[in-house]
Amino acid sequence: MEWFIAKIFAKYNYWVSILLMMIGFYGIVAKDNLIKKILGLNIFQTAIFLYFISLGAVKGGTAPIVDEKIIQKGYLYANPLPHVLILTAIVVSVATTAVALSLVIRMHREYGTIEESEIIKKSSEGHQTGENSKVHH
Amino acid sequence: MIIPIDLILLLFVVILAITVIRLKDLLSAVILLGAYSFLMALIWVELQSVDVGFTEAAVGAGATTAFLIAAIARTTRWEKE
Amino acid sequence: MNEKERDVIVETVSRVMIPFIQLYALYVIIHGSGGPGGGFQGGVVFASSFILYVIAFNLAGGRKRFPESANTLFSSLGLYIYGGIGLLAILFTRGMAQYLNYGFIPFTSHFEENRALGMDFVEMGIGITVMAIIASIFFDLAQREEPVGEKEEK
Amino acid sequence: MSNFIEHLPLLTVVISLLSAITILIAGWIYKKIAWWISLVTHLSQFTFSLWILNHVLTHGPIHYRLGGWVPPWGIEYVMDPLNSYILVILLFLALFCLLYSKRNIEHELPKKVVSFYTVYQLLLTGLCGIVVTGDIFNMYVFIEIASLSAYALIASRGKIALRASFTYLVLGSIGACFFLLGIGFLYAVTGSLNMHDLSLLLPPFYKNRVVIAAFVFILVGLSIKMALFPLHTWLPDAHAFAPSEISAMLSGIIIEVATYAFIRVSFSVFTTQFLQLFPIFEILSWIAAGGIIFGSILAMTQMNLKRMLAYSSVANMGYIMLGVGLSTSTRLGLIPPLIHILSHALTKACMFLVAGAFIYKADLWYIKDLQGLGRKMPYSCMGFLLSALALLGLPPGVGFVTKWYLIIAALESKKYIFVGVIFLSTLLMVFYFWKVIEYIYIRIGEEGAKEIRIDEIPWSMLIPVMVLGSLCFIVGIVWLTEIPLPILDRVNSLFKLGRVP
Repeated sequence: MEWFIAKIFAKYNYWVSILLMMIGFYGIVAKDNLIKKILGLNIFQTAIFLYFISLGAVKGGTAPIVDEKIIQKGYLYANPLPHVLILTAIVVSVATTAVALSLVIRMHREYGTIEESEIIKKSSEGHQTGENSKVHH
Repeated sequence: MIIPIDLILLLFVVILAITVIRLKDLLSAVILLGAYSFLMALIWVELQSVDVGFTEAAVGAGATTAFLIAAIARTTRWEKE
Repeated sequence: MNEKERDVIVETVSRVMIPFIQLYALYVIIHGSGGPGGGFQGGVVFASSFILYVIAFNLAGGRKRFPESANTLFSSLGLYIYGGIGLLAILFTRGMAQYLNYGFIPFTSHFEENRALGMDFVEMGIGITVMAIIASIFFDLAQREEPVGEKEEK
Repeated sequence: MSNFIEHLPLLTVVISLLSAITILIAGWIYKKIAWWISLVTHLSQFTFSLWILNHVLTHGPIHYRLGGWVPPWGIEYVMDPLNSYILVILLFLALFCLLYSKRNIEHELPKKVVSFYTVYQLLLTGLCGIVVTGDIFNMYVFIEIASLSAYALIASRGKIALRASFTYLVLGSIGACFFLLGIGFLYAVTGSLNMHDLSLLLPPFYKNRVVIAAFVFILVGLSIKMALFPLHTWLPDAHAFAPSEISAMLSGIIIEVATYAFIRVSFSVFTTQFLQLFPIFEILSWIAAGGIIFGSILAMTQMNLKRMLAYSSVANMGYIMLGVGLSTSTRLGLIPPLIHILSHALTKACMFLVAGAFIYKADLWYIKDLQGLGRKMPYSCMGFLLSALALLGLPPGVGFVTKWYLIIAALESKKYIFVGVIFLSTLLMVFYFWKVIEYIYIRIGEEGAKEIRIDEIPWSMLIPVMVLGSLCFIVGIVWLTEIPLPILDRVNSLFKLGRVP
C-alpha cells in the first residue's frame, strides 16, 4: 500500500494529465460534430500543458517572482522555463482554435451543417457531378 | 487526513472534461469548457505558476469561450445524434 | 448578436467597467517584465473590453468604435515595434550585437536599464498586436455577413 | 563583412515577418503592390540563403545567439551544411511559386489577394524558422506558425478545400501536440532545450524508457506533419483542392521541411549511437516501403490529376524516409534522402504548377478531360512531360540519380527487397504517368471530349514551369558530375554517418 501511494498515487498530476489527454482524444476522434472536435482538441492541449506545469513545480516552492523577502526566508522557486514554454503554447492553441472556428463557420455556410458525416455525404455528392471542383467566389 | 486542494480541483477538472464531451447542447458544453479552463488556471496557480494561470484565465476562460460562443451563434446549438 | 433588446443594467455596468478593464490591461502590459502578466495577457484583457462592449451593446456599434482599418493599423504597428526594436540593436552597434539584444540600444547610459526599457517596448508592441488581432478574430467570427478570413497569431 | 553574414539566418526570418505586415498595410492602400513587396522579400531571402550556404561551406557553421544570451538558456540559431542546403531549396521553390502565383491568384482569389500574400509570407517565416533554429522548442513554435498559415492557405479556395483543411488542422494539431509532449519528456530528463546541449546530456539516459517514449512521440508527431504512409490521410484532399501554387509548396517543400525536422531531431538530438540501439530505422524503412507501394497503387486509381499527384507525393515521401531509414547502415548515409528532397521538390512542384495551368485556363480537373492539350498548350505540357520523365528515372533526370543512389544504399545494407520495391514502384509510376501523357499527347479527337479553345498560359506562369522542368534534367546532370556531393558529405561527417558500422 505504501508502495502504491509513493509510486502511483503521489504522481496524481501526471495521471490526471494522461486521463484528460485520453478524454480529449476521444472527443476528437469519436465525435461527429466539428465544434465538439475543437472542444476535444482544447482539452487535449490543456492536458499537455498540465504535464509541463507539473514538471516545473517544486514541493513547498513559490512562484518564480524575485522578491527580497522570499529570498531571505529561503523559499525555493518553481522552475520558470516550462511556464514560458506553456505561455507560447497557449498562444498557439488559441490561434489554432480561431482558425478552426473560422473554417467551421465557412463550412456551415457552404453545407448548412456542422456534422462531419453529413458534410462528407454532401461533398461526395458534389464529387460525382464535378460540382466541388469549381471555384465559388 | 488532509486532502490536498489540487486533488479536488483535478477531480473537478476531469468531471468537467467528461461532461463537456458528453453534452449534446453545444452552448452548455462551451460554458463548461470555460469553467474547465478557469479551474485549470486555479490548478496552475496552485502549482506555483502564476503567469500561466493568469494567461489561461484570460485566454482559455475569456477569449476562447467568446470565440466559441460567437461561432455557435453563427452555426447551430444542438449536436445531432 | 445584432438586434436584441436593450438591457439598461448591463449597459450601465459595462459602461463603467470598460475603462477599468482597459486600465487594468495597460497595468498588466507595463508590469509584465517584473511580475506576472505581459504583453500577451494584457492584450487579451484589453481585447476582452471590446468583447464586453459587443455583448452589452451590439456588434455594429463595436465595429464603429474599433473599425477594421484601425485593426489592420494596430496589428501591424505592434509587430513593427516588436521587430524594429530588435533590429535597432543591430543597427546601433553596426552588427556587433545580436538581434533583440536591447542592452545596446542607447535609451540611457546603463546597459541593464536599456535592457529593461527594451523589454517594456517589446511588451507594448506585443500588447498592441494581440489586442488588435484578438478583437478582429472576435469581430470576424461574430459578424453575420462576409467574414474576412483567417488571421494569424503573432 | 563576415560579421554581417552572422546576422543573415535571423534576417531571413525577420524580414519575412516584417514584409507580411507591410503587405497588409500597403495592400490596404494599393492592392497590386502586395505581390511586388513579396517578390522583393523573396529575392533578398534567396540571396541571403545562397550567401549563407557559401559562408557555411567556406568558413564553417554559423552560431547566432538571440539577444546575446548564451546557448543553454537562450535561443540559438545554427546554420550547418544540412540546413543551409534545405534553406536554399526552400527559398528557390518559394520564389518560383510566387512568380507563378501573380496571375493565378488574381484569377482564382480576386478578392483575397492581399490576405493571400500576407499569409504566404507568414508561411515562409515559419518554414525558414524551422530550418534555421537550433532550439527544439523554437522549432515547435515555427512548425505551428507554418502549419497555421498552411491551413488558412489551403482553405482559401472554399468548398471542399474547407473540409480538407479542417482534417489537416485536426491531425496537424494532434501531431504538434505529440511533438510538444516529446519535448516535454526530453526536458524532464535533461532540463535543456538546446539541441546541441541535449545531444551532450542525453547519452547516459539512452536506455531510459522516458527517452525512448520521447523519441516515439516525436517520430509520430512529425510523421503526421510529413504524411508518412499510415498517417497520410490528410494529404490527398489538402493537396488536391488547395490553390495550385500552394499545392506545389505543400508537396514540394512543406512536408520535406517536416522531414528535415525529423532528420535534425533524430541525428542532432538523438545521435546515431541511440538509433543503433533499437531497430527504429529498420522499422521505419519497412513502413516507408509500404508507403511507396500503397501511394503508387492508389495514384493509379485516381481520376483527378491533382489527387493523383498527391498520392504520388505519398509514395515519394516513402522514398525519402526509405533513404533516411537506410542511412545508418550504408556508406552513403544521408545522401539519397537529401538528393531526393531536391528531386521531389523540383519535379512535383513543376507538375502541380502545370496541373494548375490546366485549371487556370479551362477548369480542367480530370485526366480524361485533358485530351489533345499537347497541341494547344505545348510549352506547359512539355514541362509536365519533362518532370514526369525525370521523376520516373529517365537518365540523366533527377529521379534517376535518386533511384541510383537508393538502390546502391539498399544493396550495400543487404536489403535486397527494397531494390524490388523501387523497381515495382517505378513500374507503377510508368502506368499512372503514362495515362496522363497518353491523354495529353496521343488521344486526340475522341468522342466525349470537351471542345474547348485553349491557348498557352501567360508568360509569368509559363516561365516557372519551364525553368523547373528544364532544371529537372540540368540538376540531374550536375548531380551525376558529383561536383555538389561534397556538401552532402559534410552533412554525413557532421552526423558521423557514412561509415559502415
